[in-house]
This record gives sequence, C-alpha cells and structure tokens, in this order.
Amino acid sequence: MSALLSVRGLSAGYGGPPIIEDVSFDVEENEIAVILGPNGAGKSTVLKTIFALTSVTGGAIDFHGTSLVGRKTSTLVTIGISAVPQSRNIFPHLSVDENLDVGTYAAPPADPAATRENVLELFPDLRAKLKQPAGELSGGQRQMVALGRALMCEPKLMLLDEPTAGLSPAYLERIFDLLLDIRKTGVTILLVEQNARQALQIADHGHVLVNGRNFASGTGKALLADENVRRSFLGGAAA
Amino acid sequence: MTELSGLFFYLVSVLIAGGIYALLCLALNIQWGMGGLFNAGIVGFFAIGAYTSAILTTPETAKHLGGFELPIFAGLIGAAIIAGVTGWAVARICVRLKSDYLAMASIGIAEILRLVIVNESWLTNGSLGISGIPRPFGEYTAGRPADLVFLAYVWLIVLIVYLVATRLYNSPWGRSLRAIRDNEASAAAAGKNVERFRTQTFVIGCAFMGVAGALSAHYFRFLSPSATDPLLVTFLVWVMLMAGGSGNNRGAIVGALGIWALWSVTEIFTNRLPPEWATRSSFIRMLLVGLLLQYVLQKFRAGILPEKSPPLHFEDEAERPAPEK
Amino acid sequence: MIDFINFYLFPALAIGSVYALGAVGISMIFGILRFAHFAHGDLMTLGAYGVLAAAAVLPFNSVLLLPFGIVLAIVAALLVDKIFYQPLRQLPTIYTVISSFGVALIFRSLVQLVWGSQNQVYGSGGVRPPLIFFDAIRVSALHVQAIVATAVIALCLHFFLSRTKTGRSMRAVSDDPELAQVAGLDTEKVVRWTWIIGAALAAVAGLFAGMDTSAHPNLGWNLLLPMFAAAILGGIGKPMGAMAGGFIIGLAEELSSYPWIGDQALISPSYKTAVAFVIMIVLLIVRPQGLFKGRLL
Amino acid sequence: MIRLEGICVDFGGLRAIDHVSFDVGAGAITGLIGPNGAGKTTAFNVIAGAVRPTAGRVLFDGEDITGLKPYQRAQRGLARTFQIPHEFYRLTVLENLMAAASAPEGENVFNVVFRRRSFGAEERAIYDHARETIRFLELDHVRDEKAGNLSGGQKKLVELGRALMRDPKIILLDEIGAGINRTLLSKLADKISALNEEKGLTFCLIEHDLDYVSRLCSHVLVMAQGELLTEGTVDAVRNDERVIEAYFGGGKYEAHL
Amino acid sequence: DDTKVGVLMDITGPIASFIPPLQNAANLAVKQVNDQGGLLDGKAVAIYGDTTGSAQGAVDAAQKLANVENVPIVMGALMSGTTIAAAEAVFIPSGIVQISPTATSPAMTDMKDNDLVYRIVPSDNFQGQVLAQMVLDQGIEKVAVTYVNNDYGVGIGQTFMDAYRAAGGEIVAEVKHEEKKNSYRSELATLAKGGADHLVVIAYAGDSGGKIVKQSIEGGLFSNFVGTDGLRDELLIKDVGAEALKTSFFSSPTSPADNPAQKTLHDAFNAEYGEGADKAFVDQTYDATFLTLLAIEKAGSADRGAMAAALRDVASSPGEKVGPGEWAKAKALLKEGKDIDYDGAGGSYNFDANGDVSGLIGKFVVDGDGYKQIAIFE
Ligand SMILES: Nc1ncnc2c1ncn2[C@@H]1O[C@H](COP(=O)(O)OP(=O)(O)OP(=O)(O)O)[C@@H](O)[C@H]1O
Ligand SMILES: Nc1ncnc2c1ncn2[C@@H]1O[C@H](COP(=O)(O)OP(=O)(O)OP(=O)(O)O)[C@@H](O)[C@H]1O
Ligand SMILES: [Mg+2]
Ligand SMILES: [Mg+2]
Repeated sequence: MSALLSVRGLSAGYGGPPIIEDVSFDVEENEIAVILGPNGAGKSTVLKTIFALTSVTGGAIDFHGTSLVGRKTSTLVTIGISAVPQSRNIFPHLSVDENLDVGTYAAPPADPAATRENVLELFPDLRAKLKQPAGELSGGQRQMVALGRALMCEPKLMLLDEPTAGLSPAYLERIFDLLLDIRKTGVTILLVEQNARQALQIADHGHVLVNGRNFASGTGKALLADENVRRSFLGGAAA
Repeated sequence: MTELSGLFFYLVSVLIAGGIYALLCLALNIQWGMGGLFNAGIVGFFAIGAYTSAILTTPETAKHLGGFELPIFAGLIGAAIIAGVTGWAVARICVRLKSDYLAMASIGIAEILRLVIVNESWLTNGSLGISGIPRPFGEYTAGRPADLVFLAYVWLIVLIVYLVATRLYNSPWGRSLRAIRDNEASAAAAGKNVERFRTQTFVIGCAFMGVAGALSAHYFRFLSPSATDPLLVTFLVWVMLMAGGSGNNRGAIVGALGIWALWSVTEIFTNRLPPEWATRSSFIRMLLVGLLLQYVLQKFRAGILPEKSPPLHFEDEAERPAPEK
Repeated sequence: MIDFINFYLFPALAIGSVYALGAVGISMIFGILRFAHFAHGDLMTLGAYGVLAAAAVLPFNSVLLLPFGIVLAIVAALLVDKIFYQPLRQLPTIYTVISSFGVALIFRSLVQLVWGSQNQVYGSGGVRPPLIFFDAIRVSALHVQAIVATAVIALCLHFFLSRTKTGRSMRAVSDDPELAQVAGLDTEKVVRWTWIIGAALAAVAGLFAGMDTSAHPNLGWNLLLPMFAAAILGGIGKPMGAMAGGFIIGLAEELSSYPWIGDQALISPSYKTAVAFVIMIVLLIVRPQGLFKGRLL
Repeated sequence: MIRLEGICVDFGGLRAIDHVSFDVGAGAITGLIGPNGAGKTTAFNVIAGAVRPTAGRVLFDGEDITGLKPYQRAQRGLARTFQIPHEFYRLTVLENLMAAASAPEGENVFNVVFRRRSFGAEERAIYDHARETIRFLELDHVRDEKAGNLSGGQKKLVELGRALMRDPKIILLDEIGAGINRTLLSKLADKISALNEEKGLTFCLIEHDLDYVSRLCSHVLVMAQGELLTEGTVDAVRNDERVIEAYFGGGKYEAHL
Repeated sequence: DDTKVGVLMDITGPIASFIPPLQNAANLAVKQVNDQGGLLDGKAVAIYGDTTGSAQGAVDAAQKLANVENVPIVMGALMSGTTIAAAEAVFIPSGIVQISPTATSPAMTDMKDNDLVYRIVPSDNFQGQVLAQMVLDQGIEKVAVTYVNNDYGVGIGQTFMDAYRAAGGEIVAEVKHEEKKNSYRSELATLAKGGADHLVVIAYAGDSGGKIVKQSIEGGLFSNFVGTDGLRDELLIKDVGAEALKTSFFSSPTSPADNPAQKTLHDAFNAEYGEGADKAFVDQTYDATFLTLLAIEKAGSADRGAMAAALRDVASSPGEKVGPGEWAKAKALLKEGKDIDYDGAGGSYNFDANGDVSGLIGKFVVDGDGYKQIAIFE
C-alpha cells in the first residue's frame, strides 16, 4: 500500500535561495510522524510547502496518490488536510467561539455541535473564554484555540507546527494523549516538535532535518536511542 | 537655437519643481520611510511654510498680516520653525495613533488648516491670495535667467536636506527609529522613548515640508489657496516616495524627479493629439498619468531604489560571513 | 423647531445616508483588504453616471434604473481589483493605497472622457416640490427615499454579515487573511464579495448624491474625506459602525451650524467640513477603535 | 531586586492577577511557573510596565516604579523578552541587536547631524557587543537576514539577544525555551548561569519545562489562576500537592535533560 | 508656417464643468481664422495648457507654453489664482503677453507686469459696485447675501456689500459658504432669519449657486434671487425652471445694448457646436482668443516683444471696426496697413494703463430658456 502522504525530492523556498532541498519522507495512513531539527532547519517550511504556502521549486508531494503541487491552500482543507501554523495561528479579534466556528466553514463536520463539544471537552479552559477575543488569551490558551479550530473540520491529515510550544506539562501531556486518541479515529498526524523527546515517545516515525536536508529517519524509538541524534538535537546526555 | 534654449528653460522649470518635490519627498521619507508615520496631511505643513514665508517677506499691505519684509532666507527659517511647531502640536495629539489612523487624522488636520487659510482673511487674505512675494536675489536678476538662480537656490537646499536626512538615516537615531517603526512594544522594552522619537521625526519632517512650501511660494511669487491642492501636494508626494523607494533618501529624490517629469511631460504629448481630441486631451492626460502610475507600481515593487540597511563604516568586509547555502 | 427639522435634521439625515452607504464599502475594504480605498468616491461617481447613461435611453424614473449603475460600479471594481490591486496584495498596503489613488484618477478621467465634465441633472430637473407633513414639515421626497433605502440596506447587510457563511467568513479574513486561507476559506471569494457589496452600495450612494444636486465627475471625490471619517468613526471593519458613523458625520456637519446658543450659527458654516474632522480626530485620540470597537490598525 | 506588593490586574471583568506579592532576589535566578493562563506573562508585563496594575505597587531596587513607562524602566536596567516574538522585522538580525542597545550619544539628533564624531566609539562598542552575542546565539549565518524572515526559533533567539544587548541588571525571560532546539537551549542555560555568576546578573524566567527550571533556578514562584500558589526551592515545589494538581499531568512522557 | 497661440485653461480641477464650452469658444476663434485666410502666412494652432486648477499645475503648464511650445502670446487662465501664478512665475519673466477672459481679482490691477498682463473683464470691484447700484435701483433696500468662498465670490461679495451699505442698503444676513457641498440648507436657514425678501447669490450655477437657489425654493425660504455672471447660466434654468426665476435678476459683464457682435458670435457658435453659446464666459473667451490672434497678425510675426503694443492697437480705437468672425476683413485691413479696432461679443475693450477694462455690466432676467438683457450699467 502506498503512503497517505509522500514527499519526494522536495525543494522549496521563499523566492530567494531554496530553504529545503531534496527532502523525502512518507507518512503512512494512521500514523504519527514527527519532524525534528535545529532552529531554522526548514521544518516549518516543509509543512508550509505541503500546505501550499511556499513555492515548490522541485520534487513531488502526493496525498492519496494525487499530487498536491500547485493546488490552492483553501482547497486542501476540503480534501481533508488541516494545519496549525507555528505563529499567528488564531484570529485575534474573533471570539474563541468564532475561531472554532471558522474551522467548519471550509469543510463542515457532520455534526458541528457535537464536534464543538468534543473540542471543548479536550480544552475545558476555553469554556470560560468562549466570548472573549482570542487575542486576549494567554500564550497557551491561544495554542488550544488553534488546535481546536483545526479539529473542527474533522480532517484526515493534520499538519501541526509545534503544537505544544508554550503549553504547561499537564497540557503537553493532554495534547500528546489527544494525538494518540485522534489517531485512533483514523486521523494521520504530521507534526514538528521541539519537545522532541516526548514527541518521539508517541511518534511512529521521526524525520530529522538539518540545513534543509534529510539527516536521519527512523521509528520514534530508534531515534530516541540514537546517540548521535540525541546529542545533537535532543539536548545532550543520556536519559 | 531658441528651440534649444526654450527646452533648456523648460528643463530648468522641471528641475525647480522637481527639487521642491524632492524636499517634500525627503521630508516624507524621514516620517514614513524611517519613522513609519503615515502623514497624509503634507499639504497642511507645506501651506503653513508657504504662508509663513510669504507673510514674513512681503511688503506692508492692508489686506493681510505682514509688512515684515524680511530677507528670504529668514522666511525659510521662519517657515521651518512655524511648520515645525505646528508639527509638534499635531504630534502631541496624534503621534500615538497607529499608521492609518494617523493618516486620517493628518488629512483632517490639513483640511482644517486649509479652511483656516481660506477663511481667515486678516491673516492670509483668504482666497484672494498674497502677491508680490520676492525671489532670492530678485534685485539682481530678471526674466528667465532668474530661474537659473532660483534653481541653484532650490537644489542647494535639497542638498542640505539630503545630507541631514542621510545622516539621520545612517545613525543610531535612525536605526532606533526604524526599530520603533517595526515594533513599538519591543522598542519600548529596549528603553526607547517611543513618543519622543516619533515627535522628533514628525517635527523634523514637517519643518522640511514647510521649507518646501516656502520655496514654492517664492517660486510662484504669488500664493493663494490654489497652491494647496492635496492632489498635487500630498498625494503626488506619496506616489513619488513609493515609486522612488521608501526608506531610501536617494530613491526619494529619484522618485520626485521621475514622477514630476512624468506628470509634466505627459501634457506635451497629449497636446500633440489630433485636433478632434483637443477638448479631451487633458482628460486623456489624467488617464495616462493614472495608468503610468499603475505601471510604475507594478514594475518597481519595492520602489526604484529599495530600502537597504545603512552600511556600518567600521566593519571589516572580510569579517562578513558568506551566507550559508 | 420646525426649522430645525426641515432645514437641519432631514438634510442631515439625507447626506448622512449618502455618507453611510459610501462608508460601509470603505470600512469593509479597509477591514478585509486592509487599505484605504481612495477610488471609492469615484466608484460612486461611476454608479451615478451608469444610471444617467441608462436614463438617456430608457424612459424610467432614475431610481428604477439603479441596477445599471450598480452593475457598472461592480464590474469596474472587480476589474480594477483583478488588474491593479491583486498583484500588489503581497506588498505593504501602502502600495495598494497609492494604486487606488491612481485608479481614482483613471475613473474620473474616464467619466470625463465618456460623459464630459459638465454637470448633468437627472430626469427633467426642475424644482421638486417637497412632501409636506402636518402642514409644517417639508421634506424632499428624495431624502425620504434615501433614508428609507439606507435603513433597508442596513438590515439586509446585517443579515448577510451575521447569517451567511460568506458574510461570516468576511470577519475571519478581515482578522487575518493568511490564517483564513490556512483555515480553508476562499479568500478571493470573500474579496470578490467585498467589492460587490462595496461597489453596489457606492452606486446607490452616488445616485442619491447626484439626484440631490447634479451629477458631475468630481461628485464622489468631493465626498470621500467625510466618508473616511465616517468609516473610522464606526470602527474599521465594522460595516454597521460605518453606517452609524455616516449618519453621525452628516448630522454633525449640518447641525453644527444650527443656532444652538443665541441666534447665530454655532459654528460658521464655512467651517462645517472641519466639524467632521474635529470629531474624527477627537475620537481617534480618546477611542481609537471607533465607536463600535473596530479593529485597531 | 524586584518586589511586587498586592498587585491586581483586571481585564474587563476578568481578574488576571489577584493580590499577588513576591520578591525576585538580586543576583538570583528565579523561576516563575504555573499552568497556562495563570497570569505569568501578565505579571511580567506589570513588572516591565506594559500593563498597568489596578492595585498594588512595583518596587525596583527599593524604589517605587509603578508609575514609570516601559522605556523608563528599561533605562533603569530592566530587560525583558516577549513570549510571542516582537522582532524589528525589517531590520537585519545585527541591526535588531544593535538597535536594542542603549546609545545615548547616537540617539541625540543634534549629535547625529552636527557632531558625528561624538558617538563613534559608542557605536563601535555596540557593534562588537552585537557581534559577540550573535556568535553565541549561533545566528551568524543569518546575521544580515531581515528578522521578519527568520524561523520561529530564530526569532526567539533574537529576542534573547536583544535583552542581552541592554546590559541590564535584571532580565525577564518569558518562555524563551518554547520552540528552541533542546541542544541549543541547554547551551543557553550554561550562558545564563555564567552571566549570573560572573556578572551578577539577575534573571527571572517563565518556563514550562521543570527540569530546565530546576537546572537553573534556586527559587521558584508558582502561580495559578491569578494567584501566587506557593514558592520555594524547586524540590519543595515539585512535591507540593497543589502544584502537582494544578500544573503537572501524570508525568507520562519523559523529558529529562 | 503655422503660428502657435497658447490657451491656458483650468481644464481639470475644481472648475472643470465650466470648461467645455469655453474650449469650444477658443477653438471657434482659431477655426474661423484658419477658414478665412489663416494667421500670418500659415495656420493658427491653439496649444492648450491645463492648470489643473492649482498653482503648481498652472506654473508647469505655463512653462511648457513658454519654453517648449514657444508661444508668443497666451489666452488665459480663467481662475484668478492660476492666472496670477502663471503670470508671475512664467509669463512676465519670459516676456509673454497674457489675456485672461475671466480673472477678476483686484490684485491683478497693480501687478508689476511690464505691461504684459491683460484681462477683458472688469475687476470684481467694478461688478460688485454695479450690482449694489442695480439692486438699489430695483428698490430693494434689504437683502441677504451669500457668496462662495473663492477669489470670485469673495472679490465680488465684499465690494458688493461695502458699496451696498455705503449707498444706504441694509444687509440683514451674510453667509460665506464652501464650494462642493451637497446641502446648503443650514446656511439658508441662517440667511432666512434676517427677514429679507431677496437673496444675493454670488456663486456658480454649476456648483454651490445652483444648489442654493434650488434648495431655497424647495425649502420655501427665498424666491427672489439676485445673481452674478457665475449664476447666469442656462444650467440654472434647466435645473430649477424658468418659472421659479421669474422674479430674479442677474448681473453680467456685457456689451452695448444693441451689440450685433454678440448675436453673430452666438449664431456662429451654435451653428458649429449646436448649443452652449449662452454659457458663462463664452463671449469673453472667444474675444480674448480672437484678440490674441489679431495681435499676432498685427505684429506681423510671432515676436514676443511686439505683442503688447499690437494688442493694445487692435483692441482700441481709433481704427476700422471688426467684430467676431470677421477675420478675413481684419486681415485685409491690416495688410493694407490700416488700423483696426476689435469690438467683441462681450463689448468694446479699451485697456487702461494696467491692462484692465472698465466694461459694462448688464442686467439680465430669465426669458424662456435663456436670458434677456434689460438694462446696462456703466
Ligand atoms: N489583554 C487582555 N485582555 C483580556 N484578558 C487577558 C489579556 N491578557 C491576558 N488575559 C487573560 O489573563 C489571563 C492570564 O494571562 P497570561 O498571559 O498572564 O497567562 P500566562 O500565565 O502567561 O499563560 P501561558 O503560560 O499560557 O502563557 C488569561 O486568562 C488571559 O486570558
Ligand atoms: N518568509 C521567509 N522569507 C525568507 N526566508 C525565510 C522565511 N521564513 C523562513 N525563512 C528562512 O528559512 C529557514 C528555515 O525556516 P523554518 O521556519 O522552516 O525553520 P524551522 O525549522 O521551522 O525552525 P524553528 O524550529 O526555529 O521554527 C530559516 O533560516 C529562515 O531564515
Ligand atoms: Mg518552525
Ligand atoms: Mg504567558
């Protein structure tokens, strides 16, 4: 069976010199894949490129066997991909409720009310803030709103750029549990993480990116065990 | 021969007007290009400068305030001071406003100033205007050659303002100003007194706009509210700066000259249209100007000379790391 | 008192509805495309002339011919957006502002080229006898039409913005266009609708302004600044606020010269326009988000 | 060095901080932890002057600075970073750092236009300091890149760099670690300790990674729901029931450094 | 060889709506010249300059006329502000003669112009004074006055009020108003307070003047109006109807009562363009253009230095009379070395030392679709 998402020899950039070059990896259906790497390695750029937010200069991206290159971002949501960017990921002047609502416009879920309820279940902190403009939330609360919005359209594949950045340990745990949970419902997840150790513990596969190129790939466990990876990217010495 | 000398004097006139616009553009570049202050009321400060200098340098008349008969240079200084002080007062009220809001406020203030100029005849002789405004060295020159003297005068001032603007831009002051432009909160966290910087910027820019106004009053020798058309002052100057490249002083001058030449020269061509078009040629010209403006905007996205960070003079070039990849 | 109603209040409401209709478009464009649309007044002019052109061939009341003006304004708006504004979207908005200024010149000179620069009146012109209520209140029929039409439009607009998906997407796009795209919203469609609504309302405003006096190429341009003031007053990106702002500016301008104290005009009518700006500036300073809590730029 | 006394902050109807008092000791590295929305960033904003408290006082070196503007506090030696990066996006990385430095001579308009020699030495020193900081933050290769084009983590590093450029007495670090690669983060920790030990620089940092906090901080403040829950040494706090309940989850995922 | 004459007009900008008939008038003069033997030994070519209604634009357009097009003489501009700016900054230094058909600012009288700047309308001072007399002669001793806040309105308005008061009239209300507003009802309410029956409106029909008349009729505030040449426009009749203007009268610079020249021009104009001969300032624009052409023909060359003398010569007596459209005749007479005296549609122009004319002011009332002159004041 071919992978759900297959990235082959991908090069992309922001108009200047290419930021990522010849990047390849596969994400199987129903798995959690994580991209790791130092700051500025091009992790976010990979996600943005898949989501048609940067210009592809070479290579192929296939989703369900059809090419995504050249598609408009807004149509990707309708085929079941949703994304949470690293920064600027909430609508600051819309209320939390409206932020969640926006998630349903492009690809309405079967039962919006139930989906919303599920999301609020996940992030009970948000209940008290439903009417508040999202721009007035704390850093962590914003992160919850952003994830909530992406979940509202019941996606097949989620692209998450550092979903746990700024979340407290309890929430970090909750998010990772959540990722495991939604994977059970048939959702595939590709995420970028700097909380790499924890991420690798739940990830089926990890891909390390350095200087815009593939550096290492493997199962989560294998990468955790790899001394070299550990020293260079996971913050040094043994666990 | 007369053809040639005619063209020469036309060129001189384009350069005089272009020089005055260059001043306005440099002033706007200080406010917008460095300071991010969206001043859409340029014409107000221009008018203040023009009227100040006109009132200071004209002979006594019963029609309006005046009779000081000061030398022209004093008129320019006066224009700079009064325009600067007005700028300071405006800045006191408005400088906290964010970009587009400042634009709206400054349009409003310019419009109010225009109404004052038109209505307060004791001060400005209202819509009848101030006549008999002298030119520098007017006693010694006459006729068309006088324009040459004025040309030199204008560009001398452009040069001075350019030097000042460049020094401002290349300095730590300019750097902090650009930082404030990009992010106020974090500039404040870095100890920058945002309001003070912005007020300084606004005042300096307004003073230079006043000087430009003064020069044009002396150029026209006559000043009436018809010289304070926002279309030809505020908007055209914005177009010039965006076309030339905001954040770049040389770009400001290039933009001023280029757009003014474009504006002026188009008429020569539309005048050459066949006679059936004669009554419409002016509108064809406006259309042409509108279209050319679009062309310039699309073609030079970041202006003809885009903003670039000032050089660090003491830097050893060899130290500069080659960009990776 | 009757004087107040006849000569101050109703004219103020009428001019207020023109401002209101124009300001809605300005506010929406400001909110969604994030730039001050300087060609909006000239879009109004186009609308007014569209009706005029239709009236030259069709023997109907001008108000019935409004669709022609609306279509002309919409087509013009969509075209300039496609050709001129869209390529500049990635740049700082000041470029689009300048571009819209050029578009204003283009619109105006086209109107002048096609229809000439002279004033033109709708229908047979002539003095229209006012409607008289209670023997004392004299209101121009046109003013009543304008005020009623504006109220109806306000209701429809409110429904559109709060109930339809496109209307609600507008708020998201206006908040953060990039993220809206990431959330799968078709930003270009939202932009298109913004132009359609903005231009249609501009055409209505243009027609009322033109019928109130006469149509001329500078019709809309002359109204632009007070409409900006109205949009700001209402709070950027708040169409309903802009409506209210339009009425407030109209009322303030006209009522400022009412002899509130003694029997001299409170403010010399020559400073009438200044009143709108003073209000705007004061508001900007004490409440920059506008009366209705619009976006802070 | 910093002392909050009875601080309350209200946003509309919401009380984000409720009568909080604490001390940040001079020469120490103090941690501020707590669940999301606890009011940590707001507390920093109160200290830095970006948010005005509804009640209470802020003391800095014993002096009441409650009425001072952010820039005045910065000029007295208080530096802070922002949780969401606030870079000068059209300035290069080098300029970002240099712009953050204080340059009293070079920021004087008169000097700039008429006495250009007056700030040459000052500028040189700022430049050298910026170069050194950039090298340390491993940002050399993007030194001349516009800061707006950096990656999320790089922006955070610039954020830190700007604070270091201030030569402050105290630095408030708001989740500097979120989004920073762990290897680099651990180097940053070394640097922070070094600055603290060698120059006696005071730090107060918000961080969610408790291992990181424990590595650096002698003293930890815990906030929850706008109140100061408890304070003490890392170990004491770690074992506090209330803290565990409010803050930690089940500790399922291992994150030891 | 063709000879260029400059035509400087405020084509775009605030008075754009006045311009089309005036351009026609200027073109008509040039066309007649070319149809009837041409100018000197070639054709006449009108070179337009557009002041855009602003001082900057006026000076720029004037520079092009003076330097690029090298014209010897210029007709224009129309607004006083642009006329003076162009003259001061360009035409006087370049030694070019300028005739404005409409600039009425008193400031032009004592300009140091080396005898280069002329106009063929009386200064505002004159029309204002005459209007005061006209109103008093009608037996109206109490009026309300409103004038537009530009050089035209302020110029005439102030002199009118001074003269009217000096002669015993009472001004019960006075409001200066801004151009380009949509509603003047609040101004009108103020004006009506004074209780006068007559409203003196010094403004343009195409702009505030027309709106003021219309809105005061609609509001039932005034029904008797006294207007100046700016208001005396067919547009006004079209806009408010002849019926409503029955009791109103207007002043306007004019020519002697039995001036056949005006009819000649209007016939020729309407034959050429179908309509518009009665528009404000058409006569003056035509005459000014015709005079520039005559001056060149008289001087025998396009030499700038010779224009002033030639202009004075062809405009004033003694000499054989020529009128509008009579180019062939004029050309023949000049060829014979005879002196000519142009009497135009707007009257006979005799320039005084300042380049001003005294002129006549006519009193007009509405008659059908147009205006009828019923008296002449000197
Ligand atoms: N400008 C504001 N207007 C209204 N409420 C606000 C504002 N800023 C913060 N809040 C609220 O105040 C509370 C505290 O926010 P704060 O940003 O201080 O939290 P925090 O402790 O820094 O959390 P995190 O770890 O998620 O960054 C939150 O509930 C937030 O929603
Ligand atoms: N809009 C942009 N324009 C130009 N260059 C950019 C832009 N965004 C990112 N870059 C450059 O691309 C490189 C990779 O950035 P990217 O955001 O993909 O990094 P990342 O791996 O996500 O890092 P981080 O962990 O810090 O988020 C960086 O060096 C950055 O300078
Ligand atoms: Mg990233
Ligand atoms: Mg926080």
